[in-house]
Amino acid sequence: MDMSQILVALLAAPLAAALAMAALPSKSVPRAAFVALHVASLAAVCAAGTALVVSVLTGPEVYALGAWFHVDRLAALFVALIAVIGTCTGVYSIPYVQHDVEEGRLDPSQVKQYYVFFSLFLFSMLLTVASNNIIMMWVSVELTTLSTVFLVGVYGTKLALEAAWKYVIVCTAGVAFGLFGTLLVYANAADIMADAHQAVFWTAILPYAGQMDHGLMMIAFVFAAIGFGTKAGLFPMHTWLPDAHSEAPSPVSGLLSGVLLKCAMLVVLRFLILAALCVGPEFPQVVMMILGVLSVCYAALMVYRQSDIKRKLAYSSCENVGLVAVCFGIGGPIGIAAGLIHCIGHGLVKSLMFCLSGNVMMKYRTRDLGAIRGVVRVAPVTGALLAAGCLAIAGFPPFALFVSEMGFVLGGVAAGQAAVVAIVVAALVVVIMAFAHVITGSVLGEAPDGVERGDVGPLALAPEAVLLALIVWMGVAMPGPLAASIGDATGIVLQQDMQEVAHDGLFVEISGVFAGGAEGVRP
Amino acid sequence: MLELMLLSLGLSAAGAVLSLLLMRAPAAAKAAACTLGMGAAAASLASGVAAIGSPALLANLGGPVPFADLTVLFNPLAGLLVAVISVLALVAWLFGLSYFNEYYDKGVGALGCFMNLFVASMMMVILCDNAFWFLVFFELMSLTSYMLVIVEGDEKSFKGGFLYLVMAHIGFLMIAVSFFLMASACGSLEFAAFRATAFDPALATAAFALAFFGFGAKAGIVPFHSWLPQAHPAAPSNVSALMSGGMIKIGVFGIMKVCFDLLALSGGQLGWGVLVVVVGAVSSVLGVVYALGEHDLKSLLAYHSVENIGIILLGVGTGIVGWACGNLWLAGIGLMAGLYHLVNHAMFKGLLFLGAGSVLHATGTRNMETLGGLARLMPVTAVCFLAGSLAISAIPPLNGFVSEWFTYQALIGAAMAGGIGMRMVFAFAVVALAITGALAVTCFVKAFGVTFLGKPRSDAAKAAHEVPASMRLGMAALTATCAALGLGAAWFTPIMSGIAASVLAAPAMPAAAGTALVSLETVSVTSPLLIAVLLAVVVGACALARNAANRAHGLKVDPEPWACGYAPDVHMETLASTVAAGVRGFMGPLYGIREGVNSAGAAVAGVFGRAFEAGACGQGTAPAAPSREQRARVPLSESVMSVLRSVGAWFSRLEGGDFRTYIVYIVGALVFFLALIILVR
Amino acid sequence: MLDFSLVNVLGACLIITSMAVVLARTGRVSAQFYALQSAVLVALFVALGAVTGSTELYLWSASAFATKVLLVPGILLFTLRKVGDSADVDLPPKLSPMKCVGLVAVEVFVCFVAVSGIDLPTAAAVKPTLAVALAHFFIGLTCIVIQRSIFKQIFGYCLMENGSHVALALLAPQAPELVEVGIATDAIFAVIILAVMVCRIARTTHTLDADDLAELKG
Amino acid sequence: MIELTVAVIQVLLLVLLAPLASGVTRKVRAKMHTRQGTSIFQDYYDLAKLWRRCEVQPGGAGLVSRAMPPIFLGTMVIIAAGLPLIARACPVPLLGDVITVLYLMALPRFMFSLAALDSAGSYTAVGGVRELLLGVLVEPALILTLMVLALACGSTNLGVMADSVASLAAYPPVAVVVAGVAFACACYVEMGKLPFDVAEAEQELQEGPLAEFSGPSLAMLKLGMSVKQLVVASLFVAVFLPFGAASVATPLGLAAGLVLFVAKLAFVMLAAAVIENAVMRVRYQYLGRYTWFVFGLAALSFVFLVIGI
Repeated sequence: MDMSQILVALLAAPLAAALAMAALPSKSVPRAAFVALHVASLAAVCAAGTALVVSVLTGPEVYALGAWFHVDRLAALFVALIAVIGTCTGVYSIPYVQHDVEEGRLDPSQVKQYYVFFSLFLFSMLLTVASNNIIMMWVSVELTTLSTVFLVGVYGTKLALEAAWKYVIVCTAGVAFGLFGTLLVYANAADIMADAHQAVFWTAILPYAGQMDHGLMMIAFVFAAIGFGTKAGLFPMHTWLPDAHSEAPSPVSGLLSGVLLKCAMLVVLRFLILAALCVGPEFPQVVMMILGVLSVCYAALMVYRQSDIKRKLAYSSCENVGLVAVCFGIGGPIGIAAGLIHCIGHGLVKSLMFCLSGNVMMKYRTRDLGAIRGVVRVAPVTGALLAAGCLAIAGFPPFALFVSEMGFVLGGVAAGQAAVVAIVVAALVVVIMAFAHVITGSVLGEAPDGVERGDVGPLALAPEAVLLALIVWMGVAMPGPLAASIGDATGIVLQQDMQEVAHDGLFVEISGVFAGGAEGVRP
Repeated sequence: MLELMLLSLGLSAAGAVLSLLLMRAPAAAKAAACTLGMGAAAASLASGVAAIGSPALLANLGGPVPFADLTVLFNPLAGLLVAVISVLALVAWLFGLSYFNEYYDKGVGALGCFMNLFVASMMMVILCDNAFWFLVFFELMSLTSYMLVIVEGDEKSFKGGFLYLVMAHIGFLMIAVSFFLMASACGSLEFAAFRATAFDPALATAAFALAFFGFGAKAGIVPFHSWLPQAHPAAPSNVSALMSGGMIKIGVFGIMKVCFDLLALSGGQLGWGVLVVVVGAVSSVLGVVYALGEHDLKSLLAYHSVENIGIILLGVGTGIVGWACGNLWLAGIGLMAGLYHLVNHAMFKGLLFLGAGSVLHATGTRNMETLGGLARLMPVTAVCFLAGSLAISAIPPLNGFVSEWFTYQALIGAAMAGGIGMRMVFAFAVVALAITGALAVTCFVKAFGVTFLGKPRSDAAKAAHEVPASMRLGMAALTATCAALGLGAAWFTPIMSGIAASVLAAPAMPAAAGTALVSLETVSVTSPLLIAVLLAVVVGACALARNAANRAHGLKVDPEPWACGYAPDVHMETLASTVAAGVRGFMGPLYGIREGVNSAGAAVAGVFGRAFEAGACGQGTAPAAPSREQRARVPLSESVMSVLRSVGAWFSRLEGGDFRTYIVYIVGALVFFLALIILVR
Repeated sequence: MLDFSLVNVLGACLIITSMAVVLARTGRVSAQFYALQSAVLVALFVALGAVTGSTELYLWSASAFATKVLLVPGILLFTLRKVGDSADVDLPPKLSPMKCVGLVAVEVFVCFVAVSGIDLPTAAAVKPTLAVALAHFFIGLTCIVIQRSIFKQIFGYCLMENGSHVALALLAPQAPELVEVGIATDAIFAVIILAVMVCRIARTTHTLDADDLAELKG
Repeated sequence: MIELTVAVIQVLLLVLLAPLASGVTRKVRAKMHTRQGTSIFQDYYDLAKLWRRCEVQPGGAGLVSRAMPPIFLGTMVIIAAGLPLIARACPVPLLGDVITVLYLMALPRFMFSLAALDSAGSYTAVGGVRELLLGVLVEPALILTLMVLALACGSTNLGVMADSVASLAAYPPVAVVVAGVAFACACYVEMGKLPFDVAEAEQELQEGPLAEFSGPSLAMLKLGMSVKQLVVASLFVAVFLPFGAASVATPLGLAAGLVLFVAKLAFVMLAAAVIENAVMRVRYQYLGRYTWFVFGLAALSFVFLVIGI
């Protein structure tokens, strides 16, 4: 089958599933029907996504519907992320929703709402990463907000509704800035290009980026960085993030934090590429660096002082996105590659952690870390996974985030940004302290009375196990195709020939360090 | 004319010496000081008037120090200032003939001596054309006026005097630094050398800014105004008139001299003018807002000096803007408006201070709340004070209106000529002037109404009597001057225009035709004389008709006002605070600014105070540092954690739960980065 | 040039109507003013279409008429009926009308200064309107920030959206219709979702006061 | 010579029409209250009767109280003579400057408030102070709107402004229109209509500052206040609605201008009367909100002027 058809199918499947579920009445149709459709949607996304990613990584870029959709190797990484994490959290959703229904927290119409918007959410994220039309890109980012509002507020409690309202207001307001950035880019390109109709396509603008007006492009990039940065959760636009993540159902939190933030980062990256071609890399890098460093420092402190497990994780997302931004701010092949690896690694780790927090909440019925003690005694598998997850998110080897953080340090020092590296590393130490507290205080210790012993069901553990395996795999020995595609994606970001990037002496050296570091910790 | 000036200085010196010598005989000392002072003032008035119409005269008088000759420059601007101060001095001495009787037991001899020296030093500051001597006389002027402030000898006057001395020295230092900047760049202390040098723009701007704030401190512009309402009321009223009407004008004169004269070759930067206009606008509004809150008649008048200096600076600033843009009309009209208001303010403020002095003389109090009903007992003073109030409120056809009219025209003309930024600045200035004008009306309704109208609210007020002839004569003279400057504006305007032209070294702008005042660029005319004639005719006709009706149908006097059926009572009367409270209710934000300025001032004073204390106490009294053992007991990790926690808690306040502030953060981030773009480019 | 000045005049009318939306006492009046403003917006599109000769803009104006003049106010009025007409009467904005108007004036000015720094050939003749569009966006933000009633905050979103729409029309008059449809649909969905949220919040918390939605904090 | 005639006609027109305008306003109020109301000529009867009454002065009052009614009326008459009402040009250009007019308006206000303090009555004084404060509140807005118009027309002379507005040469148009709205609001305040009628304030302060006047003085003052309302309304008509005023001083054009002016003035006064009866009376403390809002409008018009729309 033609790859562009697969791309269309990839986009259409979750949309169709969502529409189909929306059409079914919630009262009379059994929940199993929704679950079945949900699983079908996940399966389609997983299968089509895998096929597409494999094809793009080994072959040419894929276009669909004229030039409206476009998946290059950069986007492919994110499609893969959506497919993997979407599937995992989607599968995890089934026992989670089951549990909530049994607890009486969700009624049938809310279950339907959950599944409908879950698929729609997947669709909107796929649309975001696959869009080539920059205005559609904005529309799809806006759509991700709209499709997740009811997921965040699905429980219908006052706090959930409050979180949902804040989420939608802050994000629509923030993302609207992105539209202005987009429009400025479009108007600028339309003035230069012979065919103004082509000026909406990112790939069409790219060759003309160098001729655009410098001042306008800077303004456009600032608008885009602020606008899409809101969605990505960068300080000081991150304010919706802790509220939405903490009130949403855990799988949704995982998907929001693991994937959505990264999709927004991809959009920022797309604009960064244009801006760097036009005004040179320094200005966009400074912007990213400022946003990133502020995010890391602020969020590290907040991670440290939070006692609500999901808020803690949410701030940790902010911190990690900040780190990604710092990596992009450092620039150069190593910085970009580290940023991309961090995107993937953090996506996996954070969805793992949110799913585990879901397990913990199923057992303890609270999110207060003060009340959560001795997880490993109550639910041994969950506890073990949680400990591993905490270590992973704190950036210990042999997990994926260690690789990217090492890359960040090396890249930063190589780029002469030692001061930034020192500040960020200090903040990371605070994060390590915070998660060490989680391990010592909550995973270990005596279990409180009144908590039923015994782990959650296997269906609620399998996705986490898969995720952890992937994390370790990436950390220990990065699969060759993945490493190569990260190299290619870095080439796209830097707009340099991939071969040239690959042969850049330092890059080769650092890649060796990645591999060697990973080898070194292998038992 | 220089000879006349020297004669005047000599008479002043003689008056000072004689007054001091006759200290034991107060009446003789007073008579000697006043008569010789009046003679000096008359001589200097003549020389000043002569100088207005003559070309500039530069003369070297030699001098005792080898490195700086006493050079004088007698140009039309200096002539104007000399004339204005001479008029005030003349009237002040005249007023003093009776007024100083109160000071027989407070050292009238010293008073006469210092007042003579004060007037003479003001003249010398104006004329001096050498940086060293300028500073010397400037300092002498501050010192002698300080002596005059503390002549009352009570706590309040010492406090006001001290503040005045401190402020005057801050100003003096800034001016000195400014002059030395210029002197070191051109290698001479002669102003002639300054004006022949084209300074580096950055140096010129620094020199201008320093001089502006230095002279501004003398003039009482807003960040440096706090001394004015404390020092001026403390001095004898005729000295207050001389200080408020005359001395603070020397601050404005200094600003003009530095900008248009000393920096003539290197100056004319738009930013200077904008600075002056903005400071002027702020001073004018805050000055009148402060004034409204005052119940002390002389403090109120002193605050109005802040306001009027603001208005003068609006004109001068517009002049600088026009000069910088090469818009000769704007430069001429703006400067002319400023100069005209300078003269006017000297006249009506002198008049009002003399009026306040008369009230003080007659009742022994300056607190308006305890006065009232003086109009019946002191009709001449009341009429003069009313005329001054109308003039300072810029009500046509008196002189305040003329200069404010030109100021408005200049501001609107500047807005017409300028771009976006200029339009915003000048709209701000126009609105500030409008608020000022409206508030000034309120303030003087309060000042005049509460003091002179209604019924007496205290025994002192009931026992008031009209003041002696020499005091009445002094007030009447200034009233006449105010009226003349208003009604005869069409004749005075060309003179002012000529002075402005000489300052700018440009042809004079026509600003009057026949009896009309003309504003060319804003295509408008007005005529105080016509208004006066029409008012006289129409109001007179109305009054005659009404009186005829009264005669035909009767006119009775009912002793008590209507009070809802109750017996009227003194406590029912409207007090000054009533008026102020109303304004306070509506102008809340302005009062907020005022409080902010006050607290900022207090904070600065506190810092200085603490620094002073620290310096005085030395190192011995520092609190004992916690011992090493005590500190070691806290584990490092614990302290780090507590620091992290408290910093985190502080940061977490950023996320207070209100999502509307979150949106503001986003906008803030945007603004920050857009500013970064501007910085980068 | 008269044509472009017509566009600019309509732009100014947008500002005035949006102030009316922000300052209106009740949600109903706001909705009516919003409809009026959208009508002005449609007129602006038509005028712009006539001036630039871009046929897409006529289509835009048609779709804007359907969605913004009819649909959105309809949805909002319907929502208002559901939550009760008087639900937001006792929730005055955080800022007095004068400060609000002053703020708007400052925003318009700042936006104009910002826009005047941009040199885009497409936007040269319509700079005031572009400033208006940008200012509109910030007026919407202002509306969100100063309103206590969450229902009124929807209007803030709508105003921002209108601002973006105008900017789109000015800067990208030749953009494919599908883009415009996408944005318009997006906006409609956003309004629907916000309206549903308002209904749910009103049902759950029995208030529309944004100050009550501040329990989740750092 | 023709200019002088025009000026005299204007003065006579406004002075003679003033009681009628206030009578009509009362009639409108009565009709809106579904009452019969007094005759529209009632004010003439009142004035005539007051004129023939014996005057009673309060004991404390002096020259200021005595001088105030003539000054009030006289100043209004002088202002009326200078406005470009029936022709586009000012009949007496020397009186036609905006700043002059506004500062001339301050004279009666000054004297009015002083007279209120003069009689030593507490009620009169409070009313007088309020009148004064209202001036403070409305002045900035008035000046700013007129500055907008001055910048749009290139002159501070009312005649030039009127000419420029009438020939649609005032640029930028939206700024002028918004300024017009703001000016209309400011004029409404200045006219002393509800809810801004602090000077009258019958209910709470029993005719406020007028309490101590009687007989011919009161008649003159009442007439002056009615004339002031008309003068302020005419100021608005003169600069923002100059359409139809004679551009050339031909007798026919002037006659047409006169008729049109009366029509415009009637319209404005009727509109004001209707508004006055449709709004509620607000507490004096809240007036600041309204006037600051007007100032906000004025500021907006200025921003529009600056950005050129």
